[in-house]
Amino acid sequence: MADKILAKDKLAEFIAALQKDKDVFAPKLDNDRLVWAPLEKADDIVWEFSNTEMSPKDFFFPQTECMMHFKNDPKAEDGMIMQAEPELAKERALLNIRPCDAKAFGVLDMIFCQDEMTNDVYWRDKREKTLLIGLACNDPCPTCFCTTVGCGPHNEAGLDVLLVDLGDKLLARPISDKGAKALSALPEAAADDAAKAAELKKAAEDSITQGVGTDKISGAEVLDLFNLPMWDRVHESCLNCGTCTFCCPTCHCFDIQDEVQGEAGRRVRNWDYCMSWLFTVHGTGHNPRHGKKERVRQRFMHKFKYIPLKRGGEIGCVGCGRCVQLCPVNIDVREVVNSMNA
Amino acid sequence: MKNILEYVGIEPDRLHFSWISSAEAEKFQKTATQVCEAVRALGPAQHMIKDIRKVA
Amino acid sequence: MENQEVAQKIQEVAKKLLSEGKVSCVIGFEKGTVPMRERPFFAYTPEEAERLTWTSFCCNNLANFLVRRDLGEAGKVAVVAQGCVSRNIVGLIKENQISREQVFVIGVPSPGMLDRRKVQAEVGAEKVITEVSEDGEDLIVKGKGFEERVPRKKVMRDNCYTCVQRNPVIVDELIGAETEPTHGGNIDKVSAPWEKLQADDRWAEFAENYQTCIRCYACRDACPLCYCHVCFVDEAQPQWCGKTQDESDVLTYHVLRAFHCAGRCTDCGACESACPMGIKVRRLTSKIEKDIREMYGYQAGMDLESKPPMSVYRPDDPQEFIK
Amino acid sequence: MKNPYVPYPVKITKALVETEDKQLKSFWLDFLNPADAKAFDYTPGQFAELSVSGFGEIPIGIASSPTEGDTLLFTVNKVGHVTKKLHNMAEGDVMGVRGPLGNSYPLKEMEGKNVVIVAGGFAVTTLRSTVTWMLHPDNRAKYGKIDFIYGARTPGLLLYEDQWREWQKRDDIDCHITIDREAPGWDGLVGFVPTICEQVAPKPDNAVALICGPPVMIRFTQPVFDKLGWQPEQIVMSLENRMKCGIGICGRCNVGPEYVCKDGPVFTKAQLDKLPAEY
Repeated sequence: MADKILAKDKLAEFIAALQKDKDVFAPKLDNDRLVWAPLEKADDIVWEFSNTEMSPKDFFFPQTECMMHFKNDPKAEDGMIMQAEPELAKERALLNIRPCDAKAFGVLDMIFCQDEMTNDVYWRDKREKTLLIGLACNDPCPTCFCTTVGCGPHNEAGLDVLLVDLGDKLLARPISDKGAKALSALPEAAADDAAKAAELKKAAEDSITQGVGTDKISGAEVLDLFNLPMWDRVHESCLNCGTCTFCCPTCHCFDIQDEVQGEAGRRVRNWDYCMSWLFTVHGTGHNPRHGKKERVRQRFMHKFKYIPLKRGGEIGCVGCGRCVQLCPVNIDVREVVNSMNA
Repeated sequence: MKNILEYVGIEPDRLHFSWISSAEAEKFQKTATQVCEAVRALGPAQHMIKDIRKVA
Repeated sequence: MENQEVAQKIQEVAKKLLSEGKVSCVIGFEKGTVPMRERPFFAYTPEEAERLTWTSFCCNNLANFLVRRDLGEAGKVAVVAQGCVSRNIVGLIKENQISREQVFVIGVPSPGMLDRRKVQAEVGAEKVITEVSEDGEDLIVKGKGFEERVPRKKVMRDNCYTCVQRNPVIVDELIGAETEPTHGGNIDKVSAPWEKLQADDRWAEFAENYQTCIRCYACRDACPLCYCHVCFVDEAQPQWCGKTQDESDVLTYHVLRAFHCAGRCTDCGACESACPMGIKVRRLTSKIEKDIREMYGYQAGMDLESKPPMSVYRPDDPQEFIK
Repeated sequence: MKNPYVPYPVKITKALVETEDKQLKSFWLDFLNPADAKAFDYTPGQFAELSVSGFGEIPIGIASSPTEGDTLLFTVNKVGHVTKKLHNMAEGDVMGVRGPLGNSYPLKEMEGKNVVIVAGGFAVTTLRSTVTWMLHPDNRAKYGKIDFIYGARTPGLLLYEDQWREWQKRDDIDCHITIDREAPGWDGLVGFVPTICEQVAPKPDNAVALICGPPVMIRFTQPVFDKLGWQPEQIVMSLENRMKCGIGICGRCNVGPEYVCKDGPVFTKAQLDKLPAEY
């Protein structure tokens, strides 16, 4: 599929076309915080930014999501029987999503939709009805390390379209058929536009100097990594809060709970986190991951050993650096992984 | 408790405290009536209400 | 004393304590991997003690790491503590979480810690800061294509500005000389903007303040008061508080947590520094502590002798609210 | 698209308190829609999420065998919020079943071999299913000698008495039912499960052992089998961990890279030896 060109002064048209049958969202500055918000007009688009504070995973996996409901009345004819929630009514587009976040959805697709039984219909429905238009990262942050975990500032995996900011215009690269369709009205890019984009890509990749090594982790036995003495120190300062997991684009653990109010009843899922003791505790009080050490170890082992082992080498981290920035005690994933890989 | 609820905007009349001995039947009856009247006068609570029928 | 000099002294004291076997561990700070994020560090050997540091970005409350800690062979650990942290240690002693003999307090008068969010806002939200250093009363903030001097005063954490006790209240070894107890702010005014509002506006402001909460519980987990084995939000039978993002569930958590801190909070600001969303968590606790000061004349953790107001009964306790 | 989270509606057709401490209660469940019964195609060793609307779900091993028809049997230990409610439910009440979930015992690989089944306490549930399945006329010929070793603290804590009394009468299975200490009226074996295993001394040649029980039983049974020359590949166990989704997503039941709910609950000892002991 050929690269296209989207001039910035033609954005209004492009957005309007998207809005015909889709709700369009984009990053927006809200009191110094960059958040995802509905996009009304092209002028509101922010072009210079590192990344949104939180990952956009809640578009597909909301922090609180009603899965099903029931009539809380055992005597009613259909009482107490669970009924699934309706599917997403309208299609959506996420504009200017960063490649790392899109890559994360690719990883999550492998986890949420594995086979006929492990087929998370709530995730799948929203994924299928959302167009992802990525904005390549030309100026990665010092906390970014995407290039060292199989991703990159211009990475295309998981996206429908990749935009590269060339100043007054954007190179628009169709990646999926869905993406090609959205770009069909645009003119083709000239060869030097593509060359310029390639240059930007190279420069962005080269600017990422700090990262993680995972070569030895992938060759090591689970138990050898699990029993490394480093775990005795890594967890010491951890508060066991949920910050790293909630801001993480690939963390996907959840809890399921029932709620009732009079005749209304529902089953909801809420984000949960492996740092919480409650997460794994048995009804008997026994807890397989009883301490801070076990829980901290789980998070890193899951992302850098268990997921790759089960998902064809794919690492459960995209190097977005959010946890590095937000961890209240600065537990830096790069340091942890490098000591795992030592 | 009363202060903090008031501080966040809950009407102070929704929370009442009283010492009533098990022997003070009449005081209990009076206080209960007063509490009911005070709360009824405020009408239904507007805050700290979770309505799963709405958010579902 | 400049922070760098303090850091040097902390290292010296720590090395001595560790090499003499007086403590099993010195809990202090080390340089973080990103600017303005010093992080808790646990030194077990004199060599490790060389990593200890002291800057204006030591925003965690180290008293938090004393509860249920393995005290090692020495049966004692040392903690670097400024005013608020020492008050929290006093609180932990009063609440029987640790005994005075088990902790060696390396006291440091607080320089007033700085708020990295304010620094970021000062240079512009979109700018990437790569290096921050201190030069007397100024910060030197560097990033791609810029270098700025920012006065410390401008970017001080709110709680440090209104601090009433910068000097440690219990000390085994004091680093540097005692300093002015305050930074000039009036702690009684923290909650004033809210107190002035009408009830409905108060609610609206309150809900708005916590609107971005993601319920990661970093505020709770960073707090040295929150040492309960099972927090009320984690209780399952009965479940006191729902787990959803519904406003009522989120706010129930915040009100109840704040309430559990009544008469115990030292306004150390660890909760606000820990919050990934920058929520003004102190809006609730500052009001409660103000009420405690007014009603009971008590400030948490100022000395080992006075009794916490919430755990004693006095005939002259205020009781106007009881009918 | 099938929604794997929505339970099939079922009706409790029979409920029975199984043990003297009233901690264990069995439930016989029938599908409200016959088509669901067909879709619920299970094998011994699998489990299901029992759903009580308004309270939640709990993962419970399936104690019935598909050879017994469409009615499902579950035996539930009263420990938490959901199980307490479930114990208070009566015949005729509607609830939900979601599954079948997880893998099953390696019935295919076990063909042509002798089978030793060791159960302690209420961990016998999925083993009841297995024995019933193997004893079915269609299946019995596929297996060699079957030993069934089952113990509980007291006679009143043994599950499925009618069932194993039936099995004791048969000559194609050797039942060794034991209790920890002598009790009035008990004329069977007395002694802990590991001790009985030592006495029965099953031979490892061309054999598989399925072992399920409380951790303490496993800890002391293991050395007995080791001494008899059993290899880790021959010993099959079933794990339990806290679960929610039951389909390998929600992240809490994993033991290393393996999800107990999806890759398990059945693992060989050889597999577990290579995994962290987070169970």
